[in-house]
Amino acid sequence: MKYPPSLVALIRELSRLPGIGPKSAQRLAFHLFEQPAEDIERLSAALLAAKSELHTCPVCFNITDAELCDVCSDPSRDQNLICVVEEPGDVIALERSGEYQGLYHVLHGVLSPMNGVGPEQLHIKELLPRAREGLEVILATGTTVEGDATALYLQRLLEPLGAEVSRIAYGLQVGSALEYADEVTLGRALLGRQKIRG
Amino acid sequence: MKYPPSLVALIRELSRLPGIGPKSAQRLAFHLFEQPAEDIERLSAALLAAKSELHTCPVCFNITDAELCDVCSDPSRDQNLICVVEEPGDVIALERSGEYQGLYHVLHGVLSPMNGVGPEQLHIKELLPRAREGLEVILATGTTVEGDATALYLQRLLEPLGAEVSRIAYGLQVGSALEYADEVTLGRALLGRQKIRG
Amino acid sequence: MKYPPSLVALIRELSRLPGIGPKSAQRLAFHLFEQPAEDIERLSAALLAAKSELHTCPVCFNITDAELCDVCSDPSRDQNLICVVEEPGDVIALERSGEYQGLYHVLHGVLSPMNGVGPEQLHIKELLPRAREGLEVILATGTTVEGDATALYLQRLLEPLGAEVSRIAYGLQVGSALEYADEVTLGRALLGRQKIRG
Amino acid sequence: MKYPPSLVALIRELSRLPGIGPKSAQRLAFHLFEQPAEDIERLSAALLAAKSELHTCPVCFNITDAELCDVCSDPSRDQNLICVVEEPGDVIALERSGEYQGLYHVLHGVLSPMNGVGPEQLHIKELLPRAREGLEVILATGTTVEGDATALYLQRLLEPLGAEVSRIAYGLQVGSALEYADEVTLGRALLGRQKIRG
Amino acid sequence: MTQPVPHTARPVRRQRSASRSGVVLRRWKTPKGDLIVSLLTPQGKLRAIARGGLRGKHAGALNLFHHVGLQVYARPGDELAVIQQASLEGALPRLALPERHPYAHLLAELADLLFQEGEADEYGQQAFDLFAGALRGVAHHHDPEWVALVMSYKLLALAGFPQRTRMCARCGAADPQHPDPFGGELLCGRCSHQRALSPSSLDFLRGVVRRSVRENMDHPVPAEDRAPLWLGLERFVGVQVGRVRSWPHLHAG
Amino acid sequence: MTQPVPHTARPVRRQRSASRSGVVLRRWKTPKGDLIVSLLTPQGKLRAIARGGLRGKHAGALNLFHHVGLQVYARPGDELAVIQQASLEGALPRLALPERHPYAHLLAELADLLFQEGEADEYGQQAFDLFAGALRGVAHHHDPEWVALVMSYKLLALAGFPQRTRMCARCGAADPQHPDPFGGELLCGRCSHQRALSPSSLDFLRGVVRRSVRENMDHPVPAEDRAPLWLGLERFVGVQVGRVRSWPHLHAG
Ligand SMILES: [Zn+2]
Ligand SMILES: [Zn+2]
Ligand SMILES: [Zn+2]
Ligand SMILES: [Zn+2]
Ligand SMILES: [Zn+2]
Ligand SMILES: [Zn+2]
Repeated sequence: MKYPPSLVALIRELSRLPGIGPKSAQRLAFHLFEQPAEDIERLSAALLAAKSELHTCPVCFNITDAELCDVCSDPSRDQNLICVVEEPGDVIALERSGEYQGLYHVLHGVLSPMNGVGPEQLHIKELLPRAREGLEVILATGTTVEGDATALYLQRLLEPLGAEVSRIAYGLQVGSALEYADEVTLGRALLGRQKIRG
Repeated sequence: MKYPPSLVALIRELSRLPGIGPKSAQRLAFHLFEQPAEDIERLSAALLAAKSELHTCPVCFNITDAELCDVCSDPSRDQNLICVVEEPGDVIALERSGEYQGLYHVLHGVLSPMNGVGPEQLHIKELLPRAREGLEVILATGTTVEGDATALYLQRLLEPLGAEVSRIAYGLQVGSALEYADEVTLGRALLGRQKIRG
Repeated sequence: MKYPPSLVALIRELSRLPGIGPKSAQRLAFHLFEQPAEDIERLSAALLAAKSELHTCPVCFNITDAELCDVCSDPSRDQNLICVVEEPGDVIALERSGEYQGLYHVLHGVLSPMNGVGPEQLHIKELLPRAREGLEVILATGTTVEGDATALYLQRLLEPLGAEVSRIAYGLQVGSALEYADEVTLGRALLGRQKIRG
Repeated sequence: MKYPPSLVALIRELSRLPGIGPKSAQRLAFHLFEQPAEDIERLSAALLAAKSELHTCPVCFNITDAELCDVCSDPSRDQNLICVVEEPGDVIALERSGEYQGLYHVLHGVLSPMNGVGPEQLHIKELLPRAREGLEVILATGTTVEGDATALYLQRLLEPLGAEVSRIAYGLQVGSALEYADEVTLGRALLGRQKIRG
Repeated sequence: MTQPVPHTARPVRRQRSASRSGVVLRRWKTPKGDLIVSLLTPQGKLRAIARGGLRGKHAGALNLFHHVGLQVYARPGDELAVIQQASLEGALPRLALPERHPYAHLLAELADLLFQEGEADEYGQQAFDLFAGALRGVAHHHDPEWVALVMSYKLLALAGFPQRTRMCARCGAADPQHPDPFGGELLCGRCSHQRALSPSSLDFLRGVVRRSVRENMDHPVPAEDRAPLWLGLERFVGVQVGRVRSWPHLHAG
Repeated sequence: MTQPVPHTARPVRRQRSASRSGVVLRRWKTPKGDLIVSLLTPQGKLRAIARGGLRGKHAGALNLFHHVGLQVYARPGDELAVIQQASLEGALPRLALPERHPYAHLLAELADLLFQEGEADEYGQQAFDLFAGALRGVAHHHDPEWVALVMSYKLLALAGFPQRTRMCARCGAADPQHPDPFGGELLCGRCSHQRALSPSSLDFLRGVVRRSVRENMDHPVPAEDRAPLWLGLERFVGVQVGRVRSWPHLHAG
């Protein structure tokens, strides 16, 4: 049996998406086949609209459909705080935590020489002009080796410019027992212990 | 922070897909944002093309883009064998097994009164005219209670029409040890034992 | 910090058990430490009692504490049916299925030359004298290549002795949809299809 | 078929162990049956020896076979640092991290009124006499609601006694990307950010 | 030498394991291949999830109408208990027969609607016994339709939805004998324009709750008189309990 | 308006997915019910783990001697790649036949010993083709013993273990014709007290590596002359490569 070319094409395009293997792509394709035409058209239109309307903010490199992103253009955000993250998705994660009221800077990656990513492949040169006395820069790259390397690299650049530089905390995730934490994390959690708030 | 409406719309559409929760939808949306415009356009076009070109075969209700599906229009397939399955995806699974050379009939579901599915919601009335003396109908619905009930229901209808009716085998999946099979399956595997091929 | 030797010894002995890694062994040891002394003594006694009282049945090589095992010594079991399995645990699985009333023969392994297991490492020579006209031998070794090879090997030996030889069924496990079965199993399930019971 | 009583007893005793369901207990029992008698005797002896020789240290309530535990009796450990943990297993986890050189105090639980655990069910009253000026107490109970509640309860008791009280850090576990952290942990990781070490 | 805190005083871990035994009322597949099941147990209804259940070792046991023993694991805050082990305690393969299958669906759907999760009241055991007996009857009795009718009325009454049969549902007049096309109970001759029910049907409706299952089974309403009883049941359930999707398929077999 | 960094410059994620296709050489069950498999692929040997493989949807495909396509996922630092998807690309059910099964084991065990993980050298494709062809031959050729003998010598040579056949393995004399009971190569008449090999056996040993598989297959050593060849092979492998557990079972079928 030969499959219809348009079915094959759809399965192929879907299986290019991250986290979607060939079997899931097939299941998705059959599911889409059963949906009303309007639903498919809406998905298709959403894809095209997102692609044509969205771009990165020229200041912080967050995703936006306006000239400046919603955070950069909000004067009520704390202008003395910039949180540096790897990816646009990290902005959403931090916003959802509800604990952060400052600005962002999205690097779009981490330093990883073996993957061909050096400082010039990231939005680092655009971060430096934002540094100044009185600014705190929170380095919130991941806690991987690459994330740590990127944070240390930035710290060296930012401190001479007068900014205060801090690193997001390592430690136990909330809701965990000690026995489920790995040794490296436990060691960091001990080192990073803080005076308790009474 | 307010997200751009076109980003929100894309995440919403993506999270309607089965198996894609809100977090995966968000990750997919950010991934798509980073892809070149051609890739997005190709995915979008594949969606529309699949929807407009594909329909069910009027004979067997498999998915096709032609008048008849590829199996129904292939004279080399065994015309005396019809395999009845629940979903179009099952056709692909059976074709991939390489063990089947007959025709198909896709019910598009199983009998499930509590979900509002009775015989008239399935492509059963179109199966009956295909039954005749000399035809073997293999009932390959799932091995659930609903799949069994559907098979028994079809057997009652098909046998008076002269067709020979058989059921796909229950038993141990290939590559399994007995201790990993459940009791119900083990019992069926014993009852269904077959004279060994020397 | 040095751990008390008796704690270390207990963790070491526990982590020898299959499926219990070093972390689980440690967790178990701490759990046992908190239990009342009677519980520990009961577990310890159960271990010693099982080891000293249990042995394999000289006829079928099932586990027993009597001269003959409970199946071999039960005249109401069907004496014309022997089910050949790999391990004593398989006997329990089959008994639990409630579908079997015959006798057993436990091989204590499968043929696997690359692991140094040939016919003489299994209880095969003790099976042959049990074969005779009128006996059905059900080969219920696993559905792996080794299980199949063992079944074929036994079939060659048993058929000349007049026994009828059958193989446990391959197929879909009960409760499964076709899309979750692998191709090999699907192919076998089609080949092994059976006339439906009306 | 009736199983030999000593087999049944062994399976029952094994299935009392945490994390070992009836099926695993059965598998373990069959495994033990196949082992040489010496191995079983060694396991049995290890159980009894551990139970008879181990007890809790009267100072810190860690597990020991001596009058004082190995940490309490080691003068080279930092006597000005006590780390309070829930369970003896937590001591092992912290020791393995290699980052800690102080003393311990094992509570043997956390406050959990709904499970009938109040301060008097824990080794809290024995902790208070250890507090003094110049001592730092690190509260390393789990990051659950109960662990937090226990930490806050202890902080109220310990501070008036002159001890400095700190809490193990909450944050991202090492090796993690932001997108895999939950919102609560992310919020805590931001709040707990620390001046970076250059 | 100090002994540890005795076991009874030790804090319960954040997670809880429990053994439950019950009959599968419904099962749903999630797109990921997990299986969510709703069971009726002597301790009330229970919903739980079997991860990877559709391809896993639990798929066989966790079939509709199976009586299963479960080991579940629930962490506080988790929406659904997770099934760790499942073993079959009883199956009724005859429920797949076309003349029986729809009645099993009706009873399971009704039970799923009537009993709430976590309601472990004094009627739990009774409800479980009644429902399990109903399935056995539908599987084996020569008249599965009658089993389903009797047991549906019994389940409704046990769940607190007994029909009023002594007074007209509209005006309250005594000894109503006519069907109520809207509410499914009984109306007096003045309030209804429909034909009165047969004497045996009336006797059934008035006695079904009070009489034992056995008594009810021994005195079936003739098959040709049952249509108004089914209609009344459907209306009554629709008004009092909620939507039941099995109705249209009851007589398809 | 600023465009994002082009895709090519984006950092690769910490995890890597890869597609591989190969033949299962060995499989081990872990006590947890996972399955570890060793495969020979055109890119070298690969070991990977299928979580829950023994009861999962991969159990069917991941059988001994199966040709499978795998989707594996390896995080740096992980000891074993994790199998995410497995599909069967070819099976040789006849390898379970008693007269063929032990030879398949020998070849797989040899291949597992001879090729190292991650060695993706220029011979990878050749080794894979040779081994896959060997299994096909053992499954279908009327003389599986001969296939196994030829292909074992071929695999050894490809892996860098060719036998010396032109000089006595002890004294270096030319044209040795006698078996070496210890090293498995050839000895001259002075160094050996054993009977000389048959002319066809000698011709085989001297030509097997240079000749094509087809040529070797077309000129089999008579079955009654093969015992010394097997013995020599066993000794040679034992000394040069390592322990092979299949030997004692080769002629059990
Ligand atoms: Zn911005
Ligand atoms: Zn068709
Ligand atoms: Zn016996
Ligand atoms: Zn101590
Ligand atoms: Zn009235
Ligand atoms: Zn020589």
